[in-house]
Amino acid sequence: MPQVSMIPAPCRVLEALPQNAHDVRFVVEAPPLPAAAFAPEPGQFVMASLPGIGEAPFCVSALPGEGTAPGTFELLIRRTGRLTNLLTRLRPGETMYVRGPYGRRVDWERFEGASLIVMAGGLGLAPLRAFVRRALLRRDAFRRIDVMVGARSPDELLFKDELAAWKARRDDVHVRLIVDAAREGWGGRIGVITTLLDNFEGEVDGSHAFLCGPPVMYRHCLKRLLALGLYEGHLWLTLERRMRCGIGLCGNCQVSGHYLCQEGPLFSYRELRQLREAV
Amino acid sequence: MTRPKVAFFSFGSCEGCQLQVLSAEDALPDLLRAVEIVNFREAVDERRDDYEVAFVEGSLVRPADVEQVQGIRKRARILVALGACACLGGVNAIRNRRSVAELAREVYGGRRDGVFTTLPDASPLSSAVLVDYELRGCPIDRDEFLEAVRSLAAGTVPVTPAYAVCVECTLRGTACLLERGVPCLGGVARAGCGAVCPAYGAPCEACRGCHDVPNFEALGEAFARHGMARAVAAEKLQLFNNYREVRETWERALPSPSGT
Amino acid sequence: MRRQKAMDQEVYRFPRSRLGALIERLARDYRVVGPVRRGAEHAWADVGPGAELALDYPTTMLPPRQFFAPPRELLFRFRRGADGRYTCHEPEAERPVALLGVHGCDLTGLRVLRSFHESSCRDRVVTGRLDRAFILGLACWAPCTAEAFCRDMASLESEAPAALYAWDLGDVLLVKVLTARGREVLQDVTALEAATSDEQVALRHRLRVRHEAFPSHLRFPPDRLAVALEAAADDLLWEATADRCLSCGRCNLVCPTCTCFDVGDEGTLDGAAAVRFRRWTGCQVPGFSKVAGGRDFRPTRAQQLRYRVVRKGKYMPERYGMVGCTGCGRCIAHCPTHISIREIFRQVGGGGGAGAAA
Amino acid sequence: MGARASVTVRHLTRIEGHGNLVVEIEDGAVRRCDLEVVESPRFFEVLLKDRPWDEAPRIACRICGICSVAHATASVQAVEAALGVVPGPRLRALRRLNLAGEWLQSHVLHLGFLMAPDAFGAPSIVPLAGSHPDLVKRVLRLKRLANEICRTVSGRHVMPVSYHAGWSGYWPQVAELEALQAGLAAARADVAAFVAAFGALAWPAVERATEQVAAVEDDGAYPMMGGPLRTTAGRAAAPSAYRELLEEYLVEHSASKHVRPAGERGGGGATIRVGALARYALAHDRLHPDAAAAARRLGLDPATTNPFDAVPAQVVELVHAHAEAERLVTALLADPAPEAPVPPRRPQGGEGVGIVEAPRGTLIHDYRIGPDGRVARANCVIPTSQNLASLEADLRVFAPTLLDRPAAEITHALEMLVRAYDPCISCAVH
Ligand SMILES: Cc1cc2nc3c(=O)[nH]c(=O)nc-3n(C[C@H](O)[C@H](O)[C@H](O)COP(=O)(O)OP(=O)(O)OC[C@H]3O[C@@H](n4cnc5c(N)ncnc54)[C@H](O)[C@@H]3O)c2cc1C
Ligand code: SF4
Ligand code: SF4
Ligand code: SF4
Repeated sequence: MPQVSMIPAPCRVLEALPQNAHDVRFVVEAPPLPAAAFAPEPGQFVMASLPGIGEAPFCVSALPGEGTAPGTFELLIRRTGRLTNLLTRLRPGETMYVRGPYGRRVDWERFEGASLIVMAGGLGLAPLRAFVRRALLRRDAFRRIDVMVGARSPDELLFKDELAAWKARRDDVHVRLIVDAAREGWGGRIGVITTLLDNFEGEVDGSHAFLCGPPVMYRHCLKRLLALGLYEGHLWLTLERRMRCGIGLCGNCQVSGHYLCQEGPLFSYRELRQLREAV
Repeated sequence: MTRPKVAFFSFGSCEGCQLQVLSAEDALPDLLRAVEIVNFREAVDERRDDYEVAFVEGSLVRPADVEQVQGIRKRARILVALGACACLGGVNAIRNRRSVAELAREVYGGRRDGVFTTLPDASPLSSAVLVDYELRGCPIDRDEFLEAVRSLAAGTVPVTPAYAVCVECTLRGTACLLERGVPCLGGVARAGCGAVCPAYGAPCEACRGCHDVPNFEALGEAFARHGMARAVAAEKLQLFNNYREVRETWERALPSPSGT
Repeated sequence: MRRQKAMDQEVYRFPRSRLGALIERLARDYRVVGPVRRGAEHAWADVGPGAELALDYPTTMLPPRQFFAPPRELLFRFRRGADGRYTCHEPEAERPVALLGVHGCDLTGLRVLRSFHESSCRDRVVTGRLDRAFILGLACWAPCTAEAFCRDMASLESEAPAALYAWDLGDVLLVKVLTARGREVLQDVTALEAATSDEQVALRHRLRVRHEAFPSHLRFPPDRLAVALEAAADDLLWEATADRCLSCGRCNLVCPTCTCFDVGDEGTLDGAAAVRFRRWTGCQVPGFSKVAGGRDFRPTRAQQLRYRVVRKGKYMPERYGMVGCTGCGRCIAHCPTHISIREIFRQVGGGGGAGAAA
Repeated sequence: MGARASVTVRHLTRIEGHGNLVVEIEDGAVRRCDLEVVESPRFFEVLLKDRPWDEAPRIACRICGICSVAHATASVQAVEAALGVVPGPRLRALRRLNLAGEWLQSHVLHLGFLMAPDAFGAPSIVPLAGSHPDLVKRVLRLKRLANEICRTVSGRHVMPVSYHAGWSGYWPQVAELEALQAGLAAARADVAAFVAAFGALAWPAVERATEQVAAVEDDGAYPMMGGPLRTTAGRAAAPSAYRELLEEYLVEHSASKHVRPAGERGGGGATIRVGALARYALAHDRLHPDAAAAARRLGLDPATTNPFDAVPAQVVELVHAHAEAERLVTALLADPAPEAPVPPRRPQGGEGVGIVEAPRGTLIHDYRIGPDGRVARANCVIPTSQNLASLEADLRVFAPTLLDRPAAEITHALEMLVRAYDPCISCAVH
C-alpha cells in the first residue's frame, strides 16, 4: 500500500449554506490531486482542517459530478467544538484544507438489482445523502428505494429542498420523514425513527439497508430490521470514532484491532458482530 | 477576526499568573496586536470597563470580591479563570478547615477588625459566577495562555489535556519519583504543565486539579506500594485541591491524614 | 542448536578498548545513541564526551522506538503566503541514528514496529528511519529487571534487525556480523580477528548459564495467547485488575510496540505560521476513545486495560504476524500500581482461561 | 486649589497587589497620609503550619509571584537552619545564580514596566513601545534572559520547583549553562543601554532620615544570599536574632503588618527601610566593578536617603546582578557535576531563620520544625512590610511640597513615590 501523506491541499469554499443554527452545507472545490483524480465513493470521508486549529474527518455528502459540478464536492459540517466552530464560519471564497478521500470503497455492483432501505437520523443523512444520490443517478439498477429520515425537530432536518425533490419523484423513491417533536405547522409524523418500520411496506427480502445516526438509533433499528428478516450481511452501518490520521496509523479508531478509517467507516452488521465494542 | 478587548483582574493571589502573562516577552508585541488591553492594573494605568474577555486571577477571599467578580461577569462576554487560586481555590484553600478567628489569632494575635475582612472559605471563582474557561496551574503556563488567547481571538475554544501528568512525565523521559517513594500525585493530576515539577525534582502536587477520570483508591494503593501511607495521598491533595467541592471528589476514597 | 549457529557465522573479537573508536567511526555517518547513566537510571541518549556509553545497563524507561517515531514529532509547518493561503513544509530528514547496545526485547520491538508499518499501516517516515539506522545488538546475561519475561516471549535471543550483535565477555566482546553494512563498519575499527577457542568456550559456557538465569514465568508459548485471550474476554480479572489502574497511561507510553498517536496544531498569534505535530498516546490514556460530543466508545477502565493487553497478545499477531509483547517488562515496572501484563497472560493462559489460575 | 484637598487613589496601578493611597490636605497641612493595604491576607504562616518541611519552599514561594525565588530561598534556608543542614558551596552558587536571575527579572520589570512609563510620561509600557522601541526591546530581551536563568536552575521563575534542604532537585546541564553564558554575554549591551537611559533622568528629592537595613554577607559579597543584619545606624544582629533589630506591629489601615526598629528606638516614629538603596548604602564597596562604574555614572551618593534614588540604585544592582550571573555561570561550568546532597544533622528539627535579600529588600523566614517533621510555627517578615512606615513618612514629607500643583499632578507625584518603593502588597499581606 502506498504511503499517503498527511499534508492537506487548500480547497476553496464555493458555497456555504446554513441548514439551521448549527449545520452548514459546503460546496467545496475538490483538492487538486497530482496522481489520481479526487474520486470518492459513497461512505468515504475526507480530513478537513484549518491551520493552527486542528483536523477532523467528515463524510463526503455529495460526490464530484453526482449532482454537483465536476471538480466539486459537498460536506455537511455541524458545529460541535474547537475545529467545527471555525469551519462552519467559512464563507465562499475562503479556504479549508482537505486530504482524502479515505475509508473503504464499497463495491456498488453488489447492491445492484436489490431494493435499498436508507435510514438516517440527524447528521446521519450527511453521508447517506451520497448513497441516495448515487442510487437515484442509476435508478434503473435498483428495485424499490425507501428513504427514512428522522430529526429532533423540523428545523433540524437537513437538505430540506433535496428531500422535497426526492419526495416529488413519487414511486421512484419512497421518502418518509419523522421528527421527535414539532411545533405547529408540521404536517408530518412525530416519533422516533424506528416507528417508521412498524408498518413497513417496502421489500425486506434481498434488500440492502444503510443506517447512520446516533448510537441509540442503531440499537433499535438493527433489532427491528433483523426481526423483519433482513440478512445481516446486507445491513450497512457507518461508525464514528476519533480519527487523527485517516490513514491507518494513529490507532484512535481501532475496534478489536481493526482500523476503522481503512476498513470502514462503513461495515455490514455481519462484519461488526464479530467486533467487540463496535456498536 | 476583530481585536477583542481584554481585561485582567486579580483577587486573593500572588499575582504570579499575571506575571506569566508579562513573561510572554517575545510574543508580547504579537499579543498586543491580537488583543486590546483595556484594564491590567499590574502593568497599565488605563482602566476601562468595555472589555469582552476578562482574565481573572485569584480566589475569592473577601466579601467584596464576590460582588466585584459578579460585576466582571456582567460586563464580560467571556470570563477566563487564571490559575489554581481562581480555578480550584489553590493553596489559599488549605486554610478552609480553620475558622477565621483561629487564623487571625495565629497571624495577628487575634486582632482583625478594621484591618481586614475575610470570607470563611477561600473559594474558586466558579463558587460565585459562571466561568467559561479555566487555565489551570500554579502558575499558569505562558504558552497555554497564548494558545488560549489565540483560540479566543480566532473565535473558538481553547483545549485542555484530559490526561494525567504522568503522560507528560513519561514523554519527556523523567524517571518516576513515585517509584522512588516520593509522594507524587501525577497519576491523578491533570496535565498541561509539561510535568515540570518531577523533571526538576519535586513531586507533582496537582496544581491543575485532577484529570478526567482520577482513581483515588488506586492512588492510595500506589502510595502504599511505594512505602507511603495512603493518608499521605490525601494530605498532598490538600495542597491545591482542598476547596470544599473539590475535596469531596477525593475525600471519601482516601483516609484523612491525622490532625488536619 | 541456536548456540551452535552463533558460532557458524562470522564472529569476531572486539576488544572493549575499541568501543571509543567504534563510536567515532559511527559518528561520521550517524547520530550515535546508547544507554547512558542518568542518576539512578539509564536512558537512551547521545553518547560522547560527558555521556558515557553504559553497556552494562539493565534497561531504559523509554524504548528505542523514540528514535524512529519520536514522542512528539513535527509533521509539517504551515506558512501563510501573500494570498492568505497556507503552504505546508515537511521537516528535512535528520541524521540517521546508530543505536548501540540494544537488547533482544528491544530488537524484537523494532521488528514489531516494522511489521506494523509493513501492513496496511505504512509510515514512510518511520520505516525510512528504520532502514537508515545502524544497530548494535547486545546479548543479556541475566534478566534486566524482576519484571522482564523476554524468554517467555521468545525475544531473548533476537538478533535482527541488528547490523552487529555482541556478546560481552568483559575485556573483549564477541561480535557477530549480520549485515554487509555491519561488516564494513566493523572492519574500519578492528582487524576482524576470529574469536579464540578459549573465548568460544567461554561464550558457550555463558550461554548455558544464561539459560538458567532466565526463569520461565509462562508455561506456554506466546502463540497460544490469541486463543487464551479470546477465551478470557469476559473474565472478571479485567475488572478486578482495572480497579487498581490510575489511567495514567504509562504502560502505553513505555511500551516498545505501542504505535498510537494524537495529532495537534499550534500557531503564532498573528496567524502567519502554524505547526501540525503528533504525540504518543495510547488506549489507556483518558480521552483516547472519545469522539466529538464527549461519547466514549471504550468507556470503562477495564475495557481500556483489556484492549491494551488483547492488542498485544491477539490483534497484533493476527494482523501483523508478530506478538505485540516483547516481554521487556517496562509496563509492569513503570506501572504505579504494578499491574502486570505477565500476570494477566499467566492467568488467562494457565489452562483454559477463565479464572483457572487465580 | 482651595485650602482643602484630598487625594484618594483606589487600587494603585503598576504596583504588585491592591493598595489605596489616601491623602487629606487641610489648610496647607497634610492631615492624613496613609497607604491603605486592602488586600486580604492568605494566612501563609498558617498554611505552612503542620505541613511536611520539604513542602515549605514550595508553599512559601506562592506568597509572591514576582519574588518567588527569594521566598523559596529564604524558606529553604530556614528549613536548613532548623535541621542543621549546611549546603555546599556549589549548591549555594546555584541558588545565588537563581536569585541573581530574579533580581534581574524584578528590577527590569520594575524599571522597565512600572517606572519607565513615569519617567517618559506614558501610562504604560505599551505606548512606550512606539516612542522608545529600542528601550522596550531591551527590556523584553533582558526579562527573557532573566526568565531563562531561573528556568534553567529551577524549572521556571514563578514558583521554582527545585528547592530542597541540602540538595537541588535539578542540576543544569553543561549545554544549558553554556547557553546562559552566551545569552548573558550578548546582554551586556542591553544592560549598558539601561544605565544610559536611566542615567539621563531626574527624579524629585524627598529628604528624611531613616535607618536602612540589609543582610550583609560574611564573605564580603554584595548582600544577596543573606547574613547578619546591619543598619546604617550601626546596629547589627545575627539572623536568628532579627527580633532584636526589627519589631512587627499592627496598624488600623493596613492588612500588612508594619515594622519599626525594635526596642525604645521605635517609640519616636523612627522608621527603617530595606531594598536596593539600603544595600547600596551598606555595601556599595562590594559591587562588581561594572556596577560601581554605573553608580558613579549615575552619581549615586551612598549617603542618600531620598527614596527616589532607589531607581538609580536598582539600575546599579541590575548591572551587578548581570555580572554576578555571568561569574556564577562560569564558576558552575568549571565544575558542572551535581554536588552530593547534605543530610540533616538535626533531623528532629528545631528553630531556624532564613534570610535573603529579595529584590525589594531583606526577607526573613523564621520556622520551628517539630520532631514529627512538620512545620510547627512560621513567621515571615516581608520587605514591603518593613518599608511601609518609611513610605508613609516620606509621603508626609513629600505631599506638602506639592500643594501648589493641580490635583492630578499631586496624585501622580505621590503615586510615583509609592512606585519608587516598588511595594509588593501581595507579599506584604501574605
Ligand atoms: C468517519 C467520520 C465521519 C464524520 N462525518 C461528519 C460529517 O459529515 N459532518 C460532521 O459534522 N461531523 C462528522 N464527523 C464528526 C466530526 O469529525 C466531529 O464533529 C469533529 O471531529 C469535531 O471536531 P471539533 O474540533 O469541532 O470538536 P471537539 O469536540 O472540540 O474536539 C476536540 C478538538 O480539540 C482538539 N484537540 C483535542 N485534544 C487536543 C490536543 N491534545 N492538542 C491539540 N488539539 C487537541 C482536536 O483538534 C479536536 O478537534 C465525522 C466523524 C467521523 C469519524
Ligand atoms: S513522577 Fe509523578 S507525574 Fe511523573 S510519572 Fe511518576 S507519578 Fe507520574
Ligand atoms: S506490553 Fe509491557 S512487557 Fe510487553 S513489550 Fe510492552 S512494555 Fe514490554
Ligand atoms: S501504567 Fe498501570 S496504572 Fe497507569 S494506565 Fe497503565 S495499567 Fe493503569
